[in-house]
Amino acid sequence: MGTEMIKMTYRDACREAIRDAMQRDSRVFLMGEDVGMYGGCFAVSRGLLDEFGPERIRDTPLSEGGFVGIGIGAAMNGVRPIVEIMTVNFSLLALDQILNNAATLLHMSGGQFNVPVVIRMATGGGRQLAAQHSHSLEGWYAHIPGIKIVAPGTIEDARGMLLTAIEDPDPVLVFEATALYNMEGEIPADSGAVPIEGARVLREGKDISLISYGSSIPKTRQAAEELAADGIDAEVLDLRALRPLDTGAILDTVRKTHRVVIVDEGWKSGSLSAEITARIVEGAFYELDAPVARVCTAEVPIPYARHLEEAALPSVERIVSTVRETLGTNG
Amino acid sequence: MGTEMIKMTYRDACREAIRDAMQRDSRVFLMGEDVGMYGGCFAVSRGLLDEFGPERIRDTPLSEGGFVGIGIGAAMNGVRPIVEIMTVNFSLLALDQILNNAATLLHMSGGQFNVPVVIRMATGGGRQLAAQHSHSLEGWYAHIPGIKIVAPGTIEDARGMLLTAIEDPDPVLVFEATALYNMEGEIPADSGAVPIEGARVLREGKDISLISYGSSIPKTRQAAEELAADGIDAEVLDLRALRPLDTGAILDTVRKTHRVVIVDEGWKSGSLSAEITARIVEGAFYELDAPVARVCTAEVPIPYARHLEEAALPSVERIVSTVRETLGTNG
Amino acid sequence: MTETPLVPATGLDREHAHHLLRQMLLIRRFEEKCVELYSATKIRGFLHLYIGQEAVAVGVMQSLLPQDSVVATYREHGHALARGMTARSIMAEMFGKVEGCSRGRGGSMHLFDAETRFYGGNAIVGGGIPLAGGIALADRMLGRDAVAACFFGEGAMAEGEFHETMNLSELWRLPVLFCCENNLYAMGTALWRSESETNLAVKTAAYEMPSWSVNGMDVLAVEDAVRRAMTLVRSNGPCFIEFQTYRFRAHSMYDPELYREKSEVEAWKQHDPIETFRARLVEADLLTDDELQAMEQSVADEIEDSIAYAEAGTLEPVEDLERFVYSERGS
Amino acid sequence: MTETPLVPATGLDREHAHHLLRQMLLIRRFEEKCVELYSATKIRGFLHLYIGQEAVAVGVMQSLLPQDSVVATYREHGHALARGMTARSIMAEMFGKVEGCSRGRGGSMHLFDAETRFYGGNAIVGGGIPLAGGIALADRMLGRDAVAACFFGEGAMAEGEFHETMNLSELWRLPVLFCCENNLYAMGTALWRSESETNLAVKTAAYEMPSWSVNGMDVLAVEDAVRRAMTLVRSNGPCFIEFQTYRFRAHSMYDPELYREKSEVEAWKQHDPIETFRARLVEADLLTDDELQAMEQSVADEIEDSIAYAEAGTLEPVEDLERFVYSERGS
Ligand SMILES: Cc1ncc(C[n+]2csc(CCOP(=O)(O)OP(=O)(O)O)c2C)c(N)n1
Ligand SMILES: Cc1ncc(C[n+]2csc(CCOP(=O)(O)OP(=O)(O)O)c2C)c(N)n1
Ligand SMILES: [Mg+2]
Ligand SMILES: [Mg+2]
Repeated sequence: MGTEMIKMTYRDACREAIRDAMQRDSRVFLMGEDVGMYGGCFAVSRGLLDEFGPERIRDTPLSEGGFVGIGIGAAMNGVRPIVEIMTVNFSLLALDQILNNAATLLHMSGGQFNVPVVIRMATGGGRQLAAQHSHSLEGWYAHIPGIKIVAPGTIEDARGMLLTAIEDPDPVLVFEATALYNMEGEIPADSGAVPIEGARVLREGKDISLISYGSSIPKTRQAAEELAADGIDAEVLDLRALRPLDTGAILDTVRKTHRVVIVDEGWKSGSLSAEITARIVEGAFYELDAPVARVCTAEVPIPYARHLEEAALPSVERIVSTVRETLGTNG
Repeated sequence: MGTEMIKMTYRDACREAIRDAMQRDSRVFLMGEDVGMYGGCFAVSRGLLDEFGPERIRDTPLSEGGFVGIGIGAAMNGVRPIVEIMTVNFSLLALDQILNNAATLLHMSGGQFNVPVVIRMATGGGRQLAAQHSHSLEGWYAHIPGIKIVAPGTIEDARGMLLTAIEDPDPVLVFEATALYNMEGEIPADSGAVPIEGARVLREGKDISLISYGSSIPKTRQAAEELAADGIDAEVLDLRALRPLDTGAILDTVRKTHRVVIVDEGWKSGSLSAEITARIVEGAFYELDAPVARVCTAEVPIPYARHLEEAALPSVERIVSTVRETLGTNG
Repeated sequence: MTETPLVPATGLDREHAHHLLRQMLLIRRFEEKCVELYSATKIRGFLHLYIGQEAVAVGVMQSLLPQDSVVATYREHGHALARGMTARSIMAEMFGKVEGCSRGRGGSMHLFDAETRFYGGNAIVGGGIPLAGGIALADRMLGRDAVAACFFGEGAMAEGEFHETMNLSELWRLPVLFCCENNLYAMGTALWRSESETNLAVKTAAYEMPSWSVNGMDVLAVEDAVRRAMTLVRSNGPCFIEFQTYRFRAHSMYDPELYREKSEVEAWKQHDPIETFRARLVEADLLTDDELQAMEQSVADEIEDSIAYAEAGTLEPVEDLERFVYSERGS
Repeated sequence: MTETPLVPATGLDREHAHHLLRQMLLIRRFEEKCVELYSATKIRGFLHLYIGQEAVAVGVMQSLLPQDSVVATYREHGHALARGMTARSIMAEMFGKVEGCSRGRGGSMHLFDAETRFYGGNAIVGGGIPLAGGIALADRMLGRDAVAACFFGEGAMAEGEFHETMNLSELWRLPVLFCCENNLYAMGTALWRSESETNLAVKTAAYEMPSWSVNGMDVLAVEDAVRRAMTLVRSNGPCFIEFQTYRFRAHSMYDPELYREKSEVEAWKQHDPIETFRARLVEADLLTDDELQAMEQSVADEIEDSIAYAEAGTLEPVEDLERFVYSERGS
């Protein structure tokens, strides 16, 4: 009972979540560029137009600022928009609406107007799409109070977090990892909504903590397996939500292993990994047996050439070697 | 010789720098909303239209994305634009141009097209301008590779850094602190260009390091004075440039005092203070006698009411009490 | 300005005529008081006066029903009062008191009121325009018979978000009345210095949106034009009206008005919407001196009452600073 | 499509006619090869084909002088070739080799070439448009007799940055030729589904910008219209031309083309710009079979040579990844 497993991709999981949410609640609709006729630039919404019709699967013109703002306004007035921005790079065109409106309206209005909008976008590199399609800015967005940030790194979360996000009374930005859309796996057939706050330990371990999220989760897991083969028992913590950040879970794993490597596809300086480090210092400084180490993206616009892109992004090898260095350090 | 002092405000210093740069190099021009006829929304450019005429003091329509993009294009083709965005809040409308173009073009074009543009904007709170005019995002901008970020916290830097910025071959964002425009002080009459990289020790001390920049500099200095009266000898490090960040100077002061409080007007999570903490952990972990502490802005849209705004922003009292706590901790 | 003959007051319902006049007077006197209170530092931050433009807000609001919504700018005291928000709640807001319409968090630029469906008070020029589109989209999707009235200045029409929303609103036939208050200046920038085409209705007609220009100094002309437009908006889709008007005062309290001639201001004052309307009413035997005096008195009383209310108001407890960054559970 | 009669080839200079035909053929055959190379995984990332639109780039470039500049989109192989960039440098770029025009960092979407003043290759829809305005502004300020040709799709006309730049360019009379390639689709979104006004020249005329529509399938019509427009641009200010054209292939290699009928594509293929031009030349005795065959052969040779060059190219050393994030000193 409840243990039947089904196979699906991360992409399918995103689609199922949208479908589910739309079936459950007639106020939910999807809007964005090419979500309808084209089927979504990463094929996430393929088929939904036929199922729900053009009122609820709304193709928009190329107007990121405009349609995100419309989504915000609509959310303030009784419906539940899921706004798709094709990739995080284009979301910069909508940042005014996201920060100056979505994130501030509830507080600035003294609690009168909440904004239950969900904004989905693809993020990250790994597909040789070069400097205007490959950046990973979700950790950067997590700086903004008033919005919530989720970054599913597993198929279950890709399906379950959107369902919860759409029921949340506040703006939630969902970052889907471009590099994971084709990832396939099995999840319980009846898996549904999961919390959009709180980290999860994906692998228990005692020697070191690997803290990660989103696109880096599969790499981090693989690194843990390789380390295990070598007798190093790494704990893998999937942050899942980047805002609010689960400080408790972060400190718990630090207290357990006393050594930390953070894996974060953001550019290193000012990435989420910095905030995680700061929280560890503030909350568990005396538990650390070695400096916190960070595996991030090189601070460059992501290049097209495969070997350069690979060199820029976090890799299993870089995680493994950073773990070894951190373990080599004496506390 | 060279020691004659003159009195001026931070605002005057910004104006003098623009004037100087324009007199030295006929390719330099200023453009932005109301920089001309109106005299600048914070009166920085008052008088310059009369002096340089409308070709070089260019009023623009309300089109932040458009005129920032035009500034970038112009910079790529032989002139030296200083683009003014009234406040950092409105710069979100131009983030696409700043990140996707200004920051990437040189790298993405394989070194062919550099972008010598300067983008100035006012930042920070303290004047009861509420949630759409008071945020402090310069530390957040410092995440982006390909641009340089400076945040003058002194009158000398307000004057000198712009001069260097306009000669830099790459995009430089200059954040002027709204709260400091009226600050008056004396600077050497012949003070001129100063480097736009590198931190500076504003006050030597041995007990603790206060690391800060921009609008928080006067508060931090005052806190240091108050602490001194109490026998606590604080070193004050003014970062000046937020990208590149002067890691060497940060580690030097840590190695000297072994205790650190960072004062940063950004929202705490994901602020520059987090990156500074991470660099200290990476570079001088074993030098720390206490956890790094941070005095930042509360994670709220800045409210209008004065008492709430004051409670949200870093204050001298908060700096002083955080120092005391940090000193109370045993290493 | 164009010398449009005023709409005759003959045949006007006496009560309605008094209502219009009183509303305009209330706005005028309220703001005159605000200036005094600003000098007395009771009101702080930016304060933008509507004086001269009263006929627009008052004329437009006559056609709005309770289920309709309003989106306005930072120059919105007039819209808030004309929509039926109390002088008390607005004054208390500007005093930064928790009894204010936004708990004192918004100040003059961010008046909000869920009850009258007043969605702010947006201080990003153009930032409210997509919100109005979204509010209207929700109404349409939910089958409500409601429209959104969206106010903005002519300066906003240079912003990209304006254009994106024009296109989307017309494409989707959203029930929005776009109300452009063309007061000829955006801060210090005259219309002809910021728009290549100064006939504003031509711009919106290029989206196939029904578009008009109306004398915004004549409350009867405004009322009549809006009544007719609203029929179209409710049944058909968006309309755009340019109200030709003028602000008699400086842009904000910081503006030295270097950009226009005193004589120009004086000439426009000849068309004062209140004075000309009063004269027409007297001429048409719809207003006696006594009635006017009684009206002035009742307005003065209402304002005094609002000040007393604001003075007696309380400050939001600092502990509540972080309330409403996110919705409270169970709300 | 509109059945515009083709401009007769009679009287055309034989050499010029061959030049036009050869350029179009080069683009066509080059891209046909790209498809093969994509399948062979020699080319990766996004690949957008220009096939069907060749007459536009070729026709426009005839009026450009060496000092003029070009700004294009991610669909820019045709523009790059027609502007005189070598097939070698473009092919090597797509192979990710350091010999590529952007050192292999840009790929198909980011071709750059300082020598021919080719400013990219911009993959943010609309993102290049302000850059073109800025390039033209610099030319004007420096007193150069130069124009910027700016290419974009009809989809870009919904973006705010487009509108902001139209207004600024006309207001400042910047020497830009705005070239809209209306291929009727933005990815899968048909023009009529994304613009309330589908007559594109009406939109730009609303900025008072001289605006035309031209048959973009007829290289002679394009050439003629542009020649005339350029006179105006060089002497007077910006012009806008809509080129009515069609892409014969999918939007990118990932596009399943769910949004249009095969029959529509077939109908447009009857207007193939190369085939119809060839036929006209034959008819006007300006082209023999032998000449055509020789031309095909020389084109094939050039492409083979470019592939050999790209194959023989080298990868940029990984150590150079961080070069050109900022300018190199002394450069
Ligand atoms: C995006 C943005 N840019 C600049 C400003 C600064 N600013 C505030 S009001 C204003 C002028 C707006 O003019 P208009 O739209 O005509 O409205 P008016 O003030 O005349 O009512 C400017 C430039 C702002 N608030 N938002
Ligand atoms: C700002 C932005 N939004 C979305 C995209 C994704 N995208 C790439 S091409 C395209 C369609 C553009 O259509 P059009 O301007 O007509 O040019 P065409 O592809 O037809 O040449 C879209 C939506 C993007 N690259 N940039
Ligand atoms: Mg105005
Ligand atoms: Mg197109």
